[in-house]
Amino acid sequence: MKSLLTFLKGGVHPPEAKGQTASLPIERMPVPKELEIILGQHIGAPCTPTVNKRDEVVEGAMIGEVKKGLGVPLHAPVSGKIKDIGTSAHPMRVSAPSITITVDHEAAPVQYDKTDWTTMSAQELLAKVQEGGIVGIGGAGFPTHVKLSPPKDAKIDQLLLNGAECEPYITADHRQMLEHADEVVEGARIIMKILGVSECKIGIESNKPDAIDVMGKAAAAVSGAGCNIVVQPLEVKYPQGSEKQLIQAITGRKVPAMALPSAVGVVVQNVATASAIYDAVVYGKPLYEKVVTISGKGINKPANLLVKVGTKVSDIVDYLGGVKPELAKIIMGGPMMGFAVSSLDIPITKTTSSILFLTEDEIDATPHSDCIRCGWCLDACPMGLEPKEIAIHVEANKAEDTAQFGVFDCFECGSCAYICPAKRPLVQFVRLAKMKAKR
Amino acid sequence: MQAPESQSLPHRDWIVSVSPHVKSNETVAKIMWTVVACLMPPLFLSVFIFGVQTLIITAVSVISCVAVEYVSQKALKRPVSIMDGSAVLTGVLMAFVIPPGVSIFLPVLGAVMAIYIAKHLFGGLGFNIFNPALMGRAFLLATFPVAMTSAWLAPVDGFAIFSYFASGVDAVSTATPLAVMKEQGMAKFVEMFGSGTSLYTSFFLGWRPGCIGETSGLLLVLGGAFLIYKKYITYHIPVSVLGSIAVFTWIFGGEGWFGGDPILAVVTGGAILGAFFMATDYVTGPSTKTGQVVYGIGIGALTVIIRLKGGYPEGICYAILLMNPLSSVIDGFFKPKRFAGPVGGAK
Amino acid sequence: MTNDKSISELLSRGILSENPIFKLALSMCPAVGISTTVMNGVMLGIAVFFVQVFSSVTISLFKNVIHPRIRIPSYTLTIATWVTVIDLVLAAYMPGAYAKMGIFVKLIVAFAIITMRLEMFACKEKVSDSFWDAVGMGLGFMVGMVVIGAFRELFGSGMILGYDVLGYKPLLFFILPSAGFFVVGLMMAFFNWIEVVYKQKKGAKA
Amino acid sequence: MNQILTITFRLTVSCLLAALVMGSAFIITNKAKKHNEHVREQKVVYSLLGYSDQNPAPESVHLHEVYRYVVAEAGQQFIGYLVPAPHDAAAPFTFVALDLDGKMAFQNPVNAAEEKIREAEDRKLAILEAIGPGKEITFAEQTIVVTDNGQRIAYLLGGKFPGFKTFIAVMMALDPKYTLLGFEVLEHEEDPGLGAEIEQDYFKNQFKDKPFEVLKGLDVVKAPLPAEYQKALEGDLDEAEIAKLMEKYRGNDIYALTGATISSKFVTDGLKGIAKKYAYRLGALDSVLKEQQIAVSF
Amino acid sequence: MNMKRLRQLVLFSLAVLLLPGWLQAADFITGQSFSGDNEITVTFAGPANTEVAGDITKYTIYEEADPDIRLALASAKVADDAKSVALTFADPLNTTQTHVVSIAGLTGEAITTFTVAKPYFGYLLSIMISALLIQNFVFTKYLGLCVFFGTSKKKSTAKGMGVVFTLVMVISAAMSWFFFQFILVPYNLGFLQIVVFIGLVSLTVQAVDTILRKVNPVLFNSFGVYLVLVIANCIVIAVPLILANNNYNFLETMMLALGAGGGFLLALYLMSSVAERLELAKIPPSFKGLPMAFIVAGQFAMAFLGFSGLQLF
Repeated sequence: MKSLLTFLKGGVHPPEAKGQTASLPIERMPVPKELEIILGQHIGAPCTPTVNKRDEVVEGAMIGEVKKGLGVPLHAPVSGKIKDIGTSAHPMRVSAPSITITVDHEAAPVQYDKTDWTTMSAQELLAKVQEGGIVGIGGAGFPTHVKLSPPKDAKIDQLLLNGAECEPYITADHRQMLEHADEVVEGARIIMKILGVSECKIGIESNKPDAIDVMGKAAAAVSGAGCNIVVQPLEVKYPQGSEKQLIQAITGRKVPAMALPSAVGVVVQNVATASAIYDAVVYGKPLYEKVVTISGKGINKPANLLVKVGTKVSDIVDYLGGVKPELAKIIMGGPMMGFAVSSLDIPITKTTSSILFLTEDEIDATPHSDCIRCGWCLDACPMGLEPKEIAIHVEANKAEDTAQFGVFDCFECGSCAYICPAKRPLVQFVRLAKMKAKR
Repeated sequence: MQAPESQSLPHRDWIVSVSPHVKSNETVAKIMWTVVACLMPPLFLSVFIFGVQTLIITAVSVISCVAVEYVSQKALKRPVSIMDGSAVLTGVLMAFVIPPGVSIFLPVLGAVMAIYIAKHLFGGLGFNIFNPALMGRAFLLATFPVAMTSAWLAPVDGFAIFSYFASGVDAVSTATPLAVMKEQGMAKFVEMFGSGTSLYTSFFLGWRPGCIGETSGLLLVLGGAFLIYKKYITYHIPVSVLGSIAVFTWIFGGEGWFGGDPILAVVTGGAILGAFFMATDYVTGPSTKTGQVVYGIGIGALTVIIRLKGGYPEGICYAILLMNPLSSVIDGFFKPKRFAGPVGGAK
Repeated sequence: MTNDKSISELLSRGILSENPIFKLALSMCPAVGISTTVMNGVMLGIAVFFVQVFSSVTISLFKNVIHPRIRIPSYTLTIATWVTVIDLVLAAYMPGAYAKMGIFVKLIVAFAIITMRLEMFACKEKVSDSFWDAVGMGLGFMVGMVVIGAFRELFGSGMILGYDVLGYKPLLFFILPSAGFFVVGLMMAFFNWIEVVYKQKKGAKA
Repeated sequence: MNQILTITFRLTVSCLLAALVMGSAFIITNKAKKHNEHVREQKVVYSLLGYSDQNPAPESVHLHEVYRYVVAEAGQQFIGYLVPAPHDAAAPFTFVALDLDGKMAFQNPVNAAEEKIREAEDRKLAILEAIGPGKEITFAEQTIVVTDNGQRIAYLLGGKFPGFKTFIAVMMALDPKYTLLGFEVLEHEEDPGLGAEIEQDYFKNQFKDKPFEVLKGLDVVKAPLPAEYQKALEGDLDEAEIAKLMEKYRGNDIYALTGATISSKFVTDGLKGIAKKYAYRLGALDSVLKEQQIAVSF
Repeated sequence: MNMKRLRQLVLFSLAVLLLPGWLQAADFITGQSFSGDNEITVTFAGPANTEVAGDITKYTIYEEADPDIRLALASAKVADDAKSVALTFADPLNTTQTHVVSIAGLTGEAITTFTVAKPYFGYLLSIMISALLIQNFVFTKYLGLCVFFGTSKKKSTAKGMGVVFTLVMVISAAMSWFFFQFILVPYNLGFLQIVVFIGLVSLTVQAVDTILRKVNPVLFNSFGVYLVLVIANCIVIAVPLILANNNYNFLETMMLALGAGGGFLLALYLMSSVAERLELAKIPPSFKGLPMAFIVAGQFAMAFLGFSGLQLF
C-alpha cells in the first residue's frame, strides 16, 4: 500500500455521507417526456441554437454551437421535436436560455460504432473532443479541448486524473470508476496522446478502496513503455478535488496564484471527463448523458442515475418515488460548493454531479453570530487566506480593503464556513468582497 | 414561481442559502460550555481545600457576569446571547484569579468592568481587545489592592472542609508562595512550604495558597489537555508560555545565571491557569500558529520579568493583558502562508 | 466670524458649545492626569484662566503691531511669559497646591486651546471681545476640570473639596491615575448620548 | 531688508517686554516663595514636636540648625558641622571638622548673618572663606536641635530613602535619648491604597516612642495589626488606654501594612538608618565639643 | 562618511560609558559587585592572601557620602581558589549608593581602595526603561494626549509621528540641557526655563525641518507633516522640564529623552494597532471616536500597571 498523499495546507473533513449511494450501481433512468437543454452549459460564450422550433432532431445531433469565442457544441440527448426555444430555471442564475425537446419515445436508438483511435493524430483527437461537446464534468464546465491545448511554452509532463471526489454524498465518479474503469483508463490514454505525455496519475481518495483496486488493475493492464498510468491513493480531505490542491497532493507542485496548472507542467482531468472523452473519440458519441448522484435523507430512493442532460429534477424525483416530508433543502452539486435551489424545474446540465435532498438534521440552520477570532478558518483554508478578516472587513463596510487578505485567491470551497463555530456565512462574505474589492 | 408539478412533493419552501450546506457541529456555545466544564474540577478542588467561600464567590461572579451581559445587551439593543456561555466562562475565569478570602462584593464590580467596559463597549464577544476576565481582575487589583493581595487562605487538610460546615471556623489567612518568595526571601519560602520533589507535587496537586482556581496544576493541565484533544485549543500557546516561563526563570531566576528553579516557576502562581485558559482566549490572542508561539513567549518573558523584577509577586495576568493588544500586530507579522505566490513569484 | 457678539454668547460658547475638554477635546492631559480632586481642577482652571485671559488680551492689544510672519513666535512668547508668571506666583503663594499639580502648570505653555484662541479670535477681534472670549474658554476649561474632579473625588475618596461627604471611600479606582481615561471617556460618551437624546426629542416635537 | 529690520526690532522689543514681566514677577515672588517654604518647614517641625496652632510652641523653645558637610583636602576627608554659636560669641557660627574616626580636626569661626546661612550658595561661600583655601566642601544634610530653656528636647532629622516606587522623603524627631518621637512623610510616590498608607496615622504612630534600643534592631513583621493596637494608634480610645497599649507594644516590631510589606520595610529601614547614623555622629560631635570646649547655642 | 562618523560617535560614547568601570578597578582587583541585599563580592586577578582577605578587621567599608560611618562586616568568605571573597554585612546595604572598600595589606601597597557601585550603565538604562514602560509618558504620565489621540489611527502615521517626536525630543533635550546647565543655572535664571525651553523646541523643529528638507527630501515628505504638530506639545516640552527638576547629567538626559520618545512611539504604535481593530468593531454610537479611544487608553494604562514597581537594574 502506498502512503497516502494529500495537500499541505488547510482542508477539512466533513462527514463523508457516501454510504447511501456508494454501493448502488449506475442505473439508467428512463427518458422523461420532455427535456430542457440549457444553452450555456460551459464556461465561455453560450451556444446559439442551430435548430428551429418544431424541427425534428435525432439523438446526438448538434442543436447548438458556439460561433465566436470559447465553447463547445451542444447535442440533442434524445430524438424528438424541438418544442420551444425559450428559457429554463437555472440553479445559479434565475433563468437561462434553453431548448425544449419533446421526446420521441418511438424513435430507434442511435448506434455508435467503435473506431480505432490509436491511428488518429493528436490534432484529430482534439477535434473529436471538441466536436463531442466535452467539458470539465467535475468542475465548472471548462471546455476540455481548450484545456488540452496548453500554451506552447508550457512543458506538460504529467496528466492527472481526478478521482478524488472529495465532496460528501457524491458517488457518481466512484461508480463510474468501478463500472467503467477500462473506459476511464482508455480515455486517459487518449488525453496522454493529445498532450504527448507518458505519465498519468489517477488520484483517488482512500475512502474508495474498491475503486482504487479496480482502477489500479485497469491501469496496470495498459501500462507499458511510453505509457505509465498509476493510481495514487489520497488521504480523505476536502477540497482535495480542487485542481491546485490535487496537483500539490500528487506532484507536490504549487500552481501560482492566477495561473493555470500548465504553468507547473500538469493537466488535470476528471475521471468522468476521461470516460466522456473515450465515448466521444472511440464511439463518436457526444456528451449528452451524465451520471448523477441522487442522495440525502430527504429522497425516498437514493440512486446513482445515468440521466440525459436536460432532464428536470422533478422528473428524477418522480422516478425515485418522491421526497420525504422532512426535506428541508435541495442542493444541485455537492454540499460544500453546490447551490441550493428553490424549484424542481431545473434541468440537469453537463456539469451536474449530484442532487441532494437534505433534511434538517443534515444541514445546519443555526443563525450566525459575531466572529470570535478562533482562527479555525485560517487553519481550514487550503489557500492560506484569512477568511475571518475578509468577513469582518465586509461587515464593517470595508470590503475594498480585503484584497490584502487574498480574497481573489479564494475558490469558495467553503472549508472556512464549514468549520466556523460561529456559523458565519464566510463564502457569502467573500463573494461580496470580490464584488467590491479592486484587484 | 411555479408550483411543483409532482404530486409526491409536499408543499413547502425549501431553504435557500449559500454554500456550504453542511457545517461542522462545533458551535461557539459548545466551545464555551466545554471550557467551563473543564474548569469545574479545579473549582471543586478549590472548594475542597479553601472552603465553600470559593464556590460562593465563583457563583456570584458567574451570576453577575451573566446579569451584566444581559443588561448590557438589552441596553445596547443587541441580541441577548447569555446562553452561549461566554459570560459564564468570563465569570468563572474572573473568580479563578481572585483570592478566595475576598468579599463577595468584589466580583460584582469586576463583572461590570469585565463585561460592560472591556467587552460590550467594543461590540461584544469577538471585538474586545483585552481579555475581559483579566481586565476585571486588573480593575479589582487596582481598586481593592489590599484585599486582592492579602485575602489568601491556607489550604485546609482535606477533611477539615466538613468541620468547616460543622463549626464555621474561619479559614486561616496566609500568603501565596510567590509573595513569600518575593517579600520574605527563599529561606522563608522553604520554611513555609518545604522544598524538593514533595514541594513540586503538593504544589502541582494544588495544596497551596493561591487564587481560587489557579492552585491545582494537575486538574488544570488535564482540563487543558482535554481542550487540546477536542482541538478547541492547540498546544502552541500553553507550551510556549510555560516553556518560556521555565526557561527564563531558569536563566535569570537564581543568583547568577542559570540558577533558577524552572519547575517551581511553572507550578506556582497562575502560570498553568494562564497558559491553558487565559492566554488561549481566541478573541484576544493571535490566530496563526507562529504568532501564537511568539505571543506565548512574550507572555512568558513578561511574566518572568514581573515576577523577578516587578512590583507584583505574580505577573502572568498583566503579562497577558500587555500582550493582548499586540496580538493583532503579531498576526500582521505572521500572516498565514498563502498557497502560492502570484505568477512569476518565487516558487 | 461676525464682529457683534454679546458677552453671554461669548461666555456660553466657551463653557458649553465649544467646551475645550468635552467638545473640542483639547488640553486633555491635565483632564486625565490631575483631575483627582475638585481643588486640583479649580487650581489648574485658575491658572489656565489667567494665562488665557492675559494672553488673549495681550495679543488683542498688540494685534496691529505683530507682524504676520512672526505671529506664532509671538503667541508662544506671550503664553510662555504669562505661564512663567502664574507658575512663579503659584509656587510662591500656594506651595501645597502647586506641588500637587507638579509639572502641569508649566505645561500650560503647550496647551493647544490657548494658542488656538489666539489664532482664531484674539488676533482679529476687539480687546473686550477677546477678553470675554478668553474668560469663556478659561471658565469652560475650569468647569470641565471641576466636573471631572468632582466625579472622581466623590466616587474615589467620598469627598468633595476635601470635605468628607459620603463618610466612606466607595471605589479607590477613581482616584487612581488610570481611571482618568475611563472617567473622561465615559463622560464624553455621556454628553454625546445626551445630545443624541435631546436631538431626538426635538425631532419628535417638530 | 526693511521688513527684516522691523521684525527684528519688534521681536526684540517684545522679548524685552516679556523679560521685564517675568523678571519683575520673579523678584516679587521669590521672597514670598522662600518665606512660605520656610514657614511650611517650620510647621512640620512644630507639629512633630506636638505643637500646633491651638497649642503654639512657647517662647522658650528654640530651633538650632546644624549643617553637615563632607570636607575633602588632599586625599583626606573630614566631616564638618556648621553649628550656631551662643549669642555672646564673637562669630555667630562655628565650623567644626572631625576626622573620620570622630576626632577633632580643626575649627573655624564663621562670620555671616543668619539669613545668609539659610541660602545654600551663600553658606558655602561663607564656610569656604572661613576654613581657608585648599579645601572642598560638599553639603550633606541639615538637622535641627530643639531646645527649651537651653535644654535639648529633640532632634529633627530630614531624610530621603528609596521606597517601593521612587524615593520617600521624611522628617523625623528624636528625643535627646534618641527615642523616636514621630515622623512625617513629606514626599512619596507609593501606590494609592497600598504603599501610600504609610501616610496614615495607624502606621506612623507605630513608630512613636520606640526607644533607641528597640529602634536599632527594628524590623517588620507580616502579621495583622491587633485590633486594640490599631484603635490606640488611630486615637479612638481614651488617653490612659492609649498610653497603656502603646506601652504594651513599645518593644514590638512594626506591623507591616497589609499588601505593602515592602514599603513598610523601606520606611522602617530608612528611619532606622537615619537615626543610627545621627546618633553616632551627634555622639562624636558632642564629645568633641565638650573636649575642645567649643561653645554652641544648644 | 556619515556612517563612519556615526560609528566613531557610538564608539566614543561607549568608551565614555565604560571608562569609569576600568579606571575604578585597582590592578589586582578585577571585579567588584553587589550580590544580594547584604553582600559584596570581590574578585582578584590571582590568588589572594587568604589570611588578609578573610580577616574582617582588614576591611574598611563605607558609603561614599558617609565616610565617617563604617559599615559592620559580618564575615569575609574567601573562595576555595582564593580568587574571590564574599563580604557579608550585618545590615542590608543601600545598593543605590557607591560604596568605598579599603583592604589593608592585601597587595604590596599598604591599602588597596576601590569602589563598589551598581553599574552606571544599568542606571542609565533604568532611566530609559522607566520612561519607556514604567512611567510611560502617555499611559502613566498623561502627556501628549492630544497628539496621541489625534494620530493613532493608522500604524504608518503612528510610526512616523513617534520617530519624529523622538528625534525632536532628543535634540531639544540636548540643547535644553546645555542651556540649562551653562546659562540658566550659573546666572540664576531658572525661572526663565519655560520660555527658553519652548524656544529651543521650536528652534529644533525648525532646524529638523530645514535640514531634513535639504538632506533627505523623501524622508521629509513622509515626516514633514508631523513636524508642525510637535511644537506645541506638552510631551516634548516635558522632557527638559523634568531634567531641570531632577538635575540629570547629559547622558541621563539623553536616556530620558530616548525613553520618553520611545515610550511615546510605543504608545502610539500600540494604540494604532488597536485602532485598526476598533474601526471594525461594533462600538455603541455615543462611544464612537474619542470616548472609545479614552476607554482603550484607560485599559492600556491598567495593563501598564503591571510594570509598576519594576526595577530591572
